[in-house]
Amino acid sequence: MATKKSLRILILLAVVLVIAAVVIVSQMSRTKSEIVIGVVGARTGDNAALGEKQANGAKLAVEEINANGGVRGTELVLALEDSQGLPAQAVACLDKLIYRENVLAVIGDCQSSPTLAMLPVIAKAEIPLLAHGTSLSITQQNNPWVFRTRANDVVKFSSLVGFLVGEMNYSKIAVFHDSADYGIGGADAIIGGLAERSMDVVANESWTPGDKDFSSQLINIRNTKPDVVIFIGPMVDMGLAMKQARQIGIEAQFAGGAGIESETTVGAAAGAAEGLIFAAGFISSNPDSKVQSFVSSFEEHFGYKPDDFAATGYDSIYLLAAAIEEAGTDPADIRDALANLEYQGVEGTFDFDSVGEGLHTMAYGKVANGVPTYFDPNNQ
Amino acid sequence: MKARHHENFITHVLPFILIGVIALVPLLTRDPYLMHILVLGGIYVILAIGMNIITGYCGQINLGMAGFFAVGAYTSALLTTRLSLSFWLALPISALVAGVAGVLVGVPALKVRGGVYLVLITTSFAGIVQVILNQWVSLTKGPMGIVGIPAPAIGNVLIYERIHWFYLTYAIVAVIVFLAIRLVGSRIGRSFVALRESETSAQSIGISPAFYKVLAFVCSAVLAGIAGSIYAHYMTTISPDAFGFNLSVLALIMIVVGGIGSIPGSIVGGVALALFPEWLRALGPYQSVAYAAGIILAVVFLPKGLLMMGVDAVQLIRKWFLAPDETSEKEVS
Amino acid sequence: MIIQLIISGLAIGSVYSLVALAHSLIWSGVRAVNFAQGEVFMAAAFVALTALSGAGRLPALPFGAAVLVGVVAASLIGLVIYNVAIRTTSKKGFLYALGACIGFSTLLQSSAILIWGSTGEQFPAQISMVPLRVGSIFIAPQDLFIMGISLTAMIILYFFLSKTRLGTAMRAAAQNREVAGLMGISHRLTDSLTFMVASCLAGLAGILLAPKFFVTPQMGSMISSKGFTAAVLGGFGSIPGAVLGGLLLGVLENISAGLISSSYKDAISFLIMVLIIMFKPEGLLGVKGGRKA
Amino acid sequence: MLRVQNLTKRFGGLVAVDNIDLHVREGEIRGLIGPNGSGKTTFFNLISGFDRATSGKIEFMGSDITAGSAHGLARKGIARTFQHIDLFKGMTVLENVTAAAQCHARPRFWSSLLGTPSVRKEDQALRNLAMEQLEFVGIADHADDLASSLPYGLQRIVEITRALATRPALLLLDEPAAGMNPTEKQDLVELVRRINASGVTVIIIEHDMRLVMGLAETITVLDSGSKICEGLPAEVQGNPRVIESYLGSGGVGKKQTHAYAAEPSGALDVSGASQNPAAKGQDSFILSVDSLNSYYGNVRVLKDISFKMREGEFTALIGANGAGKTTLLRTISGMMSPRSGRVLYKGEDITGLSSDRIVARNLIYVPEGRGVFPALSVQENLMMGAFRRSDKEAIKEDLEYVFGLFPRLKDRRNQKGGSLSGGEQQMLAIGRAVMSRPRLLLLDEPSMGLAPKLVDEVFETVMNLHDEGLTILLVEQNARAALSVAERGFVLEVGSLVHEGPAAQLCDDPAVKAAYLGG
Repeated sequence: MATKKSLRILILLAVVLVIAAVVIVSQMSRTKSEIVIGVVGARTGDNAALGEKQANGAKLAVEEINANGGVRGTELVLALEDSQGLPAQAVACLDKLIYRENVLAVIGDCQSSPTLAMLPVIAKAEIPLLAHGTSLSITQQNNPWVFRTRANDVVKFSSLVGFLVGEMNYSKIAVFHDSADYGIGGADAIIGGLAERSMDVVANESWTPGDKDFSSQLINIRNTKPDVVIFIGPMVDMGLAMKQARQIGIEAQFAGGAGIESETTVGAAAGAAEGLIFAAGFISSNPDSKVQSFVSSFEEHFGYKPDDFAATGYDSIYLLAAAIEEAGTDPADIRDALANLEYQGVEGTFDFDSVGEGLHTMAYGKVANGVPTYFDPNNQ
Repeated sequence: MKARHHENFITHVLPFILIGVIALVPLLTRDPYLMHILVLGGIYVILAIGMNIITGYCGQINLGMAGFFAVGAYTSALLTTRLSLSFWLALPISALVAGVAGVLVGVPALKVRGGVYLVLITTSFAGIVQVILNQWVSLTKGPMGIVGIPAPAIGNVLIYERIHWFYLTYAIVAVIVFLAIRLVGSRIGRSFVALRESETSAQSIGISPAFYKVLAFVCSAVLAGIAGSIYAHYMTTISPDAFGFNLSVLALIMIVVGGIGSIPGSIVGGVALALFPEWLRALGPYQSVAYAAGIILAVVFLPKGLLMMGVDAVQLIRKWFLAPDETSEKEVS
Repeated sequence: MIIQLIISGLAIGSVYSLVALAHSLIWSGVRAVNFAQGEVFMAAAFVALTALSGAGRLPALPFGAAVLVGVVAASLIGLVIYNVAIRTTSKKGFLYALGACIGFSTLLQSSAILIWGSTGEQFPAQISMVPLRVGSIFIAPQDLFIMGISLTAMIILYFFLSKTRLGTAMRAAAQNREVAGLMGISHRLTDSLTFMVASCLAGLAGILLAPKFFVTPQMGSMISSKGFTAAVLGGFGSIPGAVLGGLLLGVLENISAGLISSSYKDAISFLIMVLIIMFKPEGLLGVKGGRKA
Repeated sequence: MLRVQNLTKRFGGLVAVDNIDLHVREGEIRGLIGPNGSGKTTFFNLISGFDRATSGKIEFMGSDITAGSAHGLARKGIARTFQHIDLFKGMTVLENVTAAAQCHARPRFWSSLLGTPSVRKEDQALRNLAMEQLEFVGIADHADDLASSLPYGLQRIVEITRALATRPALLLLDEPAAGMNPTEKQDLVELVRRINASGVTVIIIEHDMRLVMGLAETITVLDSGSKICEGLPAEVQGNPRVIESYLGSGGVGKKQTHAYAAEPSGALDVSGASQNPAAKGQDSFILSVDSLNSYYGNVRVLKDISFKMREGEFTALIGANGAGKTTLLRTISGMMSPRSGRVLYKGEDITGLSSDRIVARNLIYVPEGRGVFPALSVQENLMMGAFRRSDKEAIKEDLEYVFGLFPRLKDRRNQKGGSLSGGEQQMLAIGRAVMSRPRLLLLDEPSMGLAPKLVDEVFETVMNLHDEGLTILLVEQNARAALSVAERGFVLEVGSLVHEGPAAQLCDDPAVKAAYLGG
């Protein structure tokens, strides 16, 4: 009967299609000969900028390492995937890297929620993940394969508070943060840090990431007459917030955590960022020779100054290279090597603790003439 | 009479063929990457069927699917993490809650005159949901999202492996497809289509627009809720940014590409939109440009959707190869 | 305090008005909706920025010229969107137009990322950053600048629509397409024209906000939906309504954020949308029982 | 069974239904007739709950249904069809009818989902019921065809079947015969009789007088919203008020002589081309239409229409509504393209050209209902008429000329078009047409909805234009008025030209009356 025939043909057609799909998806598996490191990060979508910097930092590191003969004589190869900053996509990227590209280890994602989604996959695949999200919970899933190569929010902001109160003797501190994990986590850290000194913030305002107009919140802050306003949020937002803060006449000292000194933010602040104090693992004007050489070669490669994210990507690759150099290409060995590694990177000294936190100290900087400068309060 | 058989075949047999074929993939490969894509595909299929019921069958354009999806996902996540209910209890409850949300949107939607306003009001709903997810930190943990959502268990076997999720998802999909076919084939489905084709005529034969529109909203919301619940437990972690406007748009694109007002079309659309972007990964930086271009082409050039295009192709093949057989049939009927 | 909020609200509001105008023009003229308006907004800002800073062999242009370039680019994009996304799908129904437009917004956004990168760029401010102080109120010169330009644009639009032959033709076609045809006015012409004019407005809005905001490929997404709310608030398809709706939305948003909570700012715009659609679908200045939207 | 008491419906200023009383006996067939815009369909909408009455009361089988909802009334037993066919196009015929058959069934959501035996049995019953209806009507063999694929006549029947499937006590038929061919009409009459015989009361709106007069025992005539007469077909046909409401009042009869004396003075040469009186003498046809066939969907509205017009002629095209007058003008002016046949304008084939191209050739159409741009000022409206012209000076002159023709417009030049009265709008529409320098002017129902005095005024101007040498094709329902001004007349009946002759003769020709009122 007619339908029988079309049925047969349809099944045939469907089967063909599915096979085709499977083939296309499972094409281009890599040979295991080279050392492949996966990079997961947003390359499209709202946070594409972060992913781009992270990737560029990693690219630079790989180039340098290969120029010096690679690791154990074999070249490092990067496999970059776009997570769009979305958890489900991040997992897809990770899968592709692990089961297609046969990566030895993965760095990324530069945001927290995609990173969190990746953790179970990592635990199952049993390869090291050098995470760049700063949300505290990432290192609290007791996942032995996770190493964080950026200072988490608590470290970053409690030390910032320590610096502002301890070294600079400010007392009336206002915090203005976005309502995303970075902002909320940061604000908590600051309030916690102040609580240790039995102090509290004079104002605690927030904005929704992507907001363009902050006047209403800033007016509330202005009315509390703070000494310092700490900004925490997406780079662009922070810049706009600072600019508008000055525009409505807030004269307080501005401060913030890593990222706030980025060209993006300072540019968006259009002058308002002048004199801004920030705490970061990485400061591009850090006189340290290692940092300087990184900054100069990064700038000539990509045409803009590296920031936190770039530096993290850069350090992560070097950390892996060191670990592989020492332990070979067995993931478990690499993990153990990382755990015991002590390494001086552009972000500072890495020394992974039991949960996999790498950075424990911060450097401080000040924006002068639009450029972040390394800042030592003692010789001011 | 032949036309009728053909119809019957497409609406009642084809969907299960499609699911069956997908279910056979593990025989070819159990590669986790592909499995992940297909599980997402399965979740999309459920979403697409929901979208098709409200938009494809009842003709009410709904760009708020992400909202219902999120409601389902969060309800399930909260019930299992806070009250440590089992997935099997959380799933129906989250479907129910999403259904209630469906009423909340459906009732105001009744007052809306015309497509654009409906789009705007449903979009706003999804937007409001997302703001709540971001701001009601004490409940939703805000933008950090909810971590460590437990895996469902069958007996004492945890559904953890990708392959298990694959089978679980498509089992659920099969059930939903079965029910959906029943629904759209029933007098209710008939009333939906009647409303889509002409609200005045529908009223003139005693169909209450209010009742059936809200019902359609609820049905699609429930399905979106189920999809959300599965998503939450599969990803084990959820955060608001996963439920943005793009997800609602995705649902729309899925039915346009797969086939509007067609259950098998929803299956094709859902799976296709899970696979398509992965293929494009090969293009590196150009992937999203190619993706967008693909969407535009699909919308402009295959109004009937991939599925019917395939079916037409089959018809053509039959015309070419089985011409004699054709004629003999005419004699019969 | 309140006054401060109102003033900064008016500044952003005047930009909402421009986008709302774009939406309303297209609706009243072509009975279509351009869901890619936000990306037109974004593209114009980028093009103007490139023109301003010069690219490759191209010399850097003065601000005025750069604005012109950006606006022209916007109108061309609008033309393409109409001919590819709207006209081809007009027979198939709204659903398809919607899909095609959304495709376009993705296309424009991802192309922008390819061309200008995702890090975004600062649009050099055209006027001083120093706030004017009136009593306890601070006014950013930039805000005045934005309000001024938007106002001028609206006046120009008004004259175009009411005093020129083409403008009158556009209005005629908006009121009765068939009869307009009988006057020898071709629909293809007026429709394309409407889309181009609307895109000019959206583009101008983008360029105006560029110095205040930061120019990123994502800057359009939120603005477009705010534009919708503004247009609906004023009465979808009503030109004066769009202007009023925009200003009102800007002020409402700011005040509510200032007095209630800033974190629910976007929710408020969404809420306004829902309430208006439900209880006053014809908007503030729309015609009661006017054509369906 | 249906008892309507001083029912009134206002739309803003317009009174669509004006204080109507109507009693319909159980089991009767009631005819409802009246010229266009007399409020028949609005009346149906009120009874069937699609519109809310402004005042008055509707009783159906003893219960007050004035505030009933449309779907509620359908369940109560009032079924209807629509003037413009409104089937569920995407569904098969059977599905269409089944959807109606489930009118009295509960949704039964869960059982439907699970497909319990009981619900299956019920569904089968519904389908059988639908099938019975299809058999009763005699289109069972189309059960599985897509509704939209059927020929127009059949679609009408399907719509009636769908209404029947709700098992109504009262059936409202809105112009069921529109667009049907004679045989189909015969079947329809027979079908309605059978439906009625099966115990269904029927109210039928129809323009085909022969049909409705043959079918209904009692006929109610509406004119501009109010009931002007009710009685047996014969009585109604003889009733002078009815005849007047259809054929129109005497119009500007006094002008007739003038109309014949009309010789193009050429004082102001509107057409732009020089035009000597002699031109009328020679065989120069400005417009010749041959065997034109136009369709709306599957409806054949124009049937092999052929006629010719000479330069400078003033021709009236009359006929009852639904005769295809407007369709003919729309086809000539390029707003719709014919299925077959040709339109020659000054020897050039303009068939299927887009309307703006045809306008460029100075063939101007003033549409039914005037099509004034409501939100444009009077002057802007006029300038739109000159959209294609660039000769500023001449445009100014013409503007003054138009203001000369219609002083009222000059006074209101800055008012919005929408704020004008019906008559002024008509003048504006004509003036706008003049602005585009017509060579041939197509006028569609200029008298529609105007008070007699205004009708005269409008027709006078039209005549003046003609005196100025303009060629005019006038379409009118108001036959008498039209024929009183025109030189020649055509009579159109259901899509074909049935009579042609000098206006004066047609005026008293009984055949014309027949074309309107049948019998």
